[in-house]
Amino acid sequence: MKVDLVYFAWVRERIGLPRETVETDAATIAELISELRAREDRYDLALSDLGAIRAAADQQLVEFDHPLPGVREVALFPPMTGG
Amino acid sequence: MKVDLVYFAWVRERIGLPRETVETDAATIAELISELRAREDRYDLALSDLGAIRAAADQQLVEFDHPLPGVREVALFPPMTGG
Amino acid sequence: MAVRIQSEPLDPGAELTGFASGRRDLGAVVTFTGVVRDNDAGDLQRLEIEHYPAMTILAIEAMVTEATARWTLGDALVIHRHGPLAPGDQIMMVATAARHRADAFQAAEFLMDYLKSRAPFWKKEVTRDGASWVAARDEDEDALSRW
Amino acid sequence: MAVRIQSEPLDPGAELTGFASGRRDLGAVVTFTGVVRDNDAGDLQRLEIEHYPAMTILAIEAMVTEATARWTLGDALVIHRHGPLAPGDQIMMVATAARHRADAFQAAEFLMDYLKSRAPFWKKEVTRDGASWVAARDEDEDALSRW
Repeated sequence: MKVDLVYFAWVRERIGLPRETVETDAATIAELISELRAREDRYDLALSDLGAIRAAADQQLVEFDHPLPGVREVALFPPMTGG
Repeated sequence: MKVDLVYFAWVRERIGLPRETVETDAATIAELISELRAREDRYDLALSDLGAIRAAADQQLVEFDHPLPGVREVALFPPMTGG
Repeated sequence: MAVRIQSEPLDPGAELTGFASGRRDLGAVVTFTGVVRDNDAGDLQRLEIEHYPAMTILAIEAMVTEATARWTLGDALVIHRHGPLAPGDQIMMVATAARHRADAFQAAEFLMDYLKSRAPFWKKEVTRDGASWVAARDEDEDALSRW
Repeated sequence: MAVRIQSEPLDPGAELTGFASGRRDLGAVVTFTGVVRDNDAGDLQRLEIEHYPAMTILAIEAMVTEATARWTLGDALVIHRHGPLAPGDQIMMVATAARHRADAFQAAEFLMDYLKSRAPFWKKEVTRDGASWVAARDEDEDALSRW
């Protein structure tokens, strides 16, 4: 399946692009992240510490074990600092 | 000694005047209030329920057992409703 | 720090614009504005606010001093009106500014709780049917116990 | 109820003037304004705020909906800026209006706590020496546990 990925803040800077579309069979967001980390060092650098990353599936905050099938857009970013 | 008395809200309305100066030998504000209540019905009506009255001595909130000697102005009024 | 008692109308927006302006060290500004609510019957003509002029500013300044001792504040402002007010009019406002939001929020709530029950104001509601003094509420007195 | 995300400057005074105006049933209006604080070295050139446009308004509207479920609110407003800001600039504001002050204060604090840690914004500090992302603070995350 195709999934749109969007990155923010230092996740975006380390990966080097703000969005991309990937082809994946990952069952969860955690599996998707593992696939990304295996692709290139810049992904590994950006996503190695899951404690420093948050994920959203179709604009809703989710845990990493969230199922991927059916999700159109996954966002990966550092903890939010609004306000 | 002479003491200035000031009244507010329904205490003022029941007594019928906003301020007056009285001559008293009362030792405390409670004694002063007893003297006032003995003077006329309108004072008795205004000051009979001490639970509904608050007192200030020289612009500071005090208890009724506050000593009167040395105080120049005593204020009597209902519980405050600011804000 | 400033305390003002006035009969003139209060413009909370303009006050907020001027409050702590130009400060680069205060990340958090909180305001509270009190507005005259209509009564349940919807027939409030006006609210008349009486106060004790010789005591009012002294009492509120003591509250502000206490607030600045309890929290780290960069600035504080209290404005309270007296005289006749109509439903929808602004009665009073409190503004606090601090580095962090917790100080600004808590100081503003503290000042409000004390203003409700310890600042020498009294409110009279005037309707077609007559006038009556607003009674102090137990829950306002109880609110002081949390500080 | 309104949520706005904008890059344009924010005028909290003007917003407060327009907020819940003309209402005779809301006795209490609370505002919080967040201001860009200079850093400790005093050399902050600007703060750059990035956000996730597709998610931001959805996330904040969900917070406002939750606040209106928990407290009796007559109105609520959240405005948050993105893009470059200078020290002293207003980043964001929250306004709440209610019959009674406790609801207005608590809803405003609730919204601030959630905006800090659950609205998709990220801040980058730019100084003469370079740029760095502002880290989330444990105490901001901990603040959510009280609700």
